[in-house]
Amino acid sequence: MKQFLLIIGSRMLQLIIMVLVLSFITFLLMKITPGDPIRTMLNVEDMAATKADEERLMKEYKFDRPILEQYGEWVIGVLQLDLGESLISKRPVLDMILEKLPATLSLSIGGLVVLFIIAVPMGVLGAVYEGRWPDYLSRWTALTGASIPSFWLGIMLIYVFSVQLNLLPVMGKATLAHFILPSVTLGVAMAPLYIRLLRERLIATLQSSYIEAAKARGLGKKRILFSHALRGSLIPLVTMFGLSIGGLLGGVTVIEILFSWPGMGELIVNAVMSRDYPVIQGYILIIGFLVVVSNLVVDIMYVIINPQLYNGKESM
Amino acid sequence: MSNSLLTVNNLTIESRSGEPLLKGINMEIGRGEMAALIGESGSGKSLTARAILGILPDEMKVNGQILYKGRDLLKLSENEHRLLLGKEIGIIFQDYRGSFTPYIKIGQQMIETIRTHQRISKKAAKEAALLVLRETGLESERVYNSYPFQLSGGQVQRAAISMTLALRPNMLICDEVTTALDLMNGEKVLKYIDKARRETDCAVMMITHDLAQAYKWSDRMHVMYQGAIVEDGPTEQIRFHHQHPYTRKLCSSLLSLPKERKASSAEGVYSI
Amino acid sequence: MKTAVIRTSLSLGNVNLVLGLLLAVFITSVTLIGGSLVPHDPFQVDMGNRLQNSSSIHWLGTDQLGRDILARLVYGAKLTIGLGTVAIVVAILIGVPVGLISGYIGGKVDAILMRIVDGILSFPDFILAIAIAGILGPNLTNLLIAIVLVRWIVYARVVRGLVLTEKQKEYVLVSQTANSSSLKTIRMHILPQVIPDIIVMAAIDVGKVILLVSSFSYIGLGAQPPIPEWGAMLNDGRSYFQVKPLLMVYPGIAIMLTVLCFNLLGDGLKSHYDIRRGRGRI
Amino acid sequence: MSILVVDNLSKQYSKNLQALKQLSFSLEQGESLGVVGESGSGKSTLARILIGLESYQEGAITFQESPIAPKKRAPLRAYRKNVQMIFQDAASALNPKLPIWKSLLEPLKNYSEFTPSFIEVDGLSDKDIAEKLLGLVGLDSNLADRYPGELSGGQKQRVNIARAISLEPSLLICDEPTASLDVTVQVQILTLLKELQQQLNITILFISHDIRAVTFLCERIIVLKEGSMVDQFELDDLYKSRRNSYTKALLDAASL
Repeated sequence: MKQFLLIIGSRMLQLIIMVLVLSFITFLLMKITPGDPIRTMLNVEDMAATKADEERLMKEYKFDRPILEQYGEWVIGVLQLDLGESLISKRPVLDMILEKLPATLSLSIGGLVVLFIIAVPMGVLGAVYEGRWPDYLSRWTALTGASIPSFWLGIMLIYVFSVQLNLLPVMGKATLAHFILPSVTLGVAMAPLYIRLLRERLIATLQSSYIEAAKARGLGKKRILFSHALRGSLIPLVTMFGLSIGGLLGGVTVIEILFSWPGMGELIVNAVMSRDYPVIQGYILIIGFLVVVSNLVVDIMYVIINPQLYNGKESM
Repeated sequence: MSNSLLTVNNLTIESRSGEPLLKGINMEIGRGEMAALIGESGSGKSLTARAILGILPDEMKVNGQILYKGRDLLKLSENEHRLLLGKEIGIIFQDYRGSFTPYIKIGQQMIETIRTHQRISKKAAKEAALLVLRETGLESERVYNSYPFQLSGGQVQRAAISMTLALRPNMLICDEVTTALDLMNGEKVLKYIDKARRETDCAVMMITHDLAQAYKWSDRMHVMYQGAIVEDGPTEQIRFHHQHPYTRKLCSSLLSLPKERKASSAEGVYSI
Repeated sequence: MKTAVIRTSLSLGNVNLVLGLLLAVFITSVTLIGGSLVPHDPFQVDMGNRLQNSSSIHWLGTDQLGRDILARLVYGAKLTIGLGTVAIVVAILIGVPVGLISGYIGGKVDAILMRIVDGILSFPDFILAIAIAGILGPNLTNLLIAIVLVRWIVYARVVRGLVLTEKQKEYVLVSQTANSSSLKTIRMHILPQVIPDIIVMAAIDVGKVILLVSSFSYIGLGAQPPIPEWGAMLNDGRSYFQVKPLLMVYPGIAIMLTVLCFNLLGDGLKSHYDIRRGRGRI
Repeated sequence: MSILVVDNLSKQYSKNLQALKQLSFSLEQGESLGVVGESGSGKSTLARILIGLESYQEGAITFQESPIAPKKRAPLRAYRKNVQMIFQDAASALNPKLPIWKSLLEPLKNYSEFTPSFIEVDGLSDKDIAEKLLGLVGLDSNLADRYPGELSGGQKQRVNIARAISLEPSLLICDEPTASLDVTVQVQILTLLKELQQQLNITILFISHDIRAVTFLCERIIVLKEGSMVDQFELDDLYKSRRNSYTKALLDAASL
């Protein structure tokens, strides 16, 4: 139990450090370009932009105050779950993000499922048939897969399955069928890294002395692969899951734009285009929170899979 | 020798590139015998053991005969060979940490091994496992319920030995079992192996680079050098009346303790 | 892990290096020869010649504004590869010294620095780049600044890790007991061990930057029209997808081949160094 | 005259891990002292503290009558010229990317004002000096241009010894110098150390788990167990009945 508290504690610390550092950097960067959001707003509100208007807005949004004071206020707001309001739509940032979050999460989960469906068998095949054709297949899939831009893959999939064959819908998220193309694109785009990781890790495990010992005890091949070697490779699988989260949340942005998926990707790209800083800040905060929470889950899974970690010893 | 258990005839191993790794090994190990296979790194000791067990990497080419109780191990199918492992022929490795899969409890692995070779219930297997653990002088229940990392090196090594002996093999291969252990722990392990050998009449093939250990424990010594056995014979004969120049060099490299110096300076043991 | 990598290298490694080099020669020659044999201005709009198929004048046809596609691809190649290389070189120049010093000196400063770095690194780099580029304004230069800001940290982290391993090697300890200065020990014993890993990482990273830049341009946060960056070209061609799918195919293939080239080079170099370091299997 | 005095030396890594407990001994000029212990006895920690790679919390170390500060990376220039160490792993003590002669000359380059006595004439090139050093340890001079990967384990350890004695130190610390070598090579290295000690009048602190090696090289022996010194004696007194029970057990395990 103490172990779990320790893990949770250290992850919380990570969250705090990450959010403070990132938000402070973004605040500093904003300071470099102080006038811009005001000018954007003036355009949006379609007013004749006068010097006076600009100053009024600067005051209203406290952009004329020292940066540390602005930053302090933002942090206090965050602690009260107040992420400010959008400069453009004037709506609370938290509401805007929470509204879009489910769509992004469901697509991410879809991508993750596809990722595992591809990466696990490919990685295992590559390792078990090391040096033979399934291995070459696995390696070349990983290599070329890592070279294809995900959005282009998506375009090609759309072209084949929607435009030419007219099998699958493209835009929006109305039905389950809508999930297929975006999830596949996301999963395929992310798979190469993990095929490689799993393959290399499993090959190393298969050569380790405890596998030799298991052979010398006369255990069957299947038994050795599934209950001894793969058990050891569950650790990289979990690592894989942990590593995926960040990449997934980044990669999903492009896919969302491509498939007009109504998730956070659209929100953030629009916010960036219109320099809607509170939204950008809030978005970073939420992503940071998601990353830390998923890392926390991974940490706890580690301890369950690998009892050695109870002792605080590394096994990898 | 009528009580021969293992006979190796002209065993050769080549690497994938055709480089000879073993150059025609001939060896005979009798039932219940403690035979030492001694040599320096790269002499081919471990390779010989792995050939007997049939766990060499696929790309190596093996030729010759390995007769175990009259059956040629090299002619067995993979499955037939596998069923001999653990049951008839056991091995204990140098790296005791690698004897057990690190994230499975020792008891579970013992049951798994026992049940691979004997059709008995889990409960019976557990009892058998606890019994052999107790025989080694370990706290059987605790060891049974432990992960390997929770035990000390000596304990893991003894647990590994007891698991290997649980199926009462007729032959035990000890591959540098004391190298990773401290001197005194190593002695304890060897004492236990010797005791088990006497009780079950199991032959032991002791692979080692430690001359003192071979002198102390073995009945017969096989001296390996660069992939060949250059000399073999009863331990006393190798120690005091060796013929081959390499054996002489090897034997003279055992530094003697002050007492031994006086006793054995006449016998060619290295002295100042 | 190490043995696994070595096995790969022995069977496939040099093939990768050779393929990577061949691809590099191909890309270079297309860029140089293609540009000079059929000289077109990649920015020249010619509304009379829209969406042409390939011909002896326009080898790959023209786009929706009548611009020569090959000329735009070639320009894009120079732009993308150049930018990727510059970004990574700058990131290395900042990150490597920081990693060397932080790892070698160690202590509290190192611990605090790495805690912060880990915090930033666990954050998805794509989103960090969005945030930075977003705040500075969406264009190619700011995107590159964002990439450098993120990547130098990665190099610092990796180099520091390598230094920590190297620092434990006995020959580094020997160097210390021989009273060599920290700078001398780093230069003589640590840096040479680290350089191959940096080269391999850099090769693969240039590919990653190319992918990132094209993704950004595609969603409108990177290169802005009319710059013929490949991602931006794909964005441009979106509306004409039904009419002329090839408009979407060419830039995609260009990206893929270029990134593949860097990946092959990275892989091949890695096995090359592994073998040279004598990490081969017996 | 005592060249090195260790007084009440203690080193604690963490709350539960005390590597050395109030260790006191001294080393006379020209003698060779053996330190025997099993793993976890603190013998390697002792070596690393003495060579200045690790700090210590309590006690004092006096070398040639001047105190050596407990701080890690203390300014040790003069001390390090006089105290050199040979490490356990012959292979990893040499940078694989440097030719032998470069590795050999690293210490001398840091003490350019010092001319060792084996350089009889001035104006020798770096290579010449390296070849002379190789000669001192019985190696062929053509190894100077080779890389560590091309040398056998024994040759590598000879190179390490040559490098350590290049500064003509008064004290040579040997931390398990033969543990990574084949048995037939071990004897050769030990014999070399013995010869060098007599030739150059070096004081040797020889740390090993191998009681046979220690009795071969050393006239005086101390026994460490879990960070404490449990026994200390002259070689001739090895079998005396007043030996500590731990010493007896060690000796018993090693005996044939």
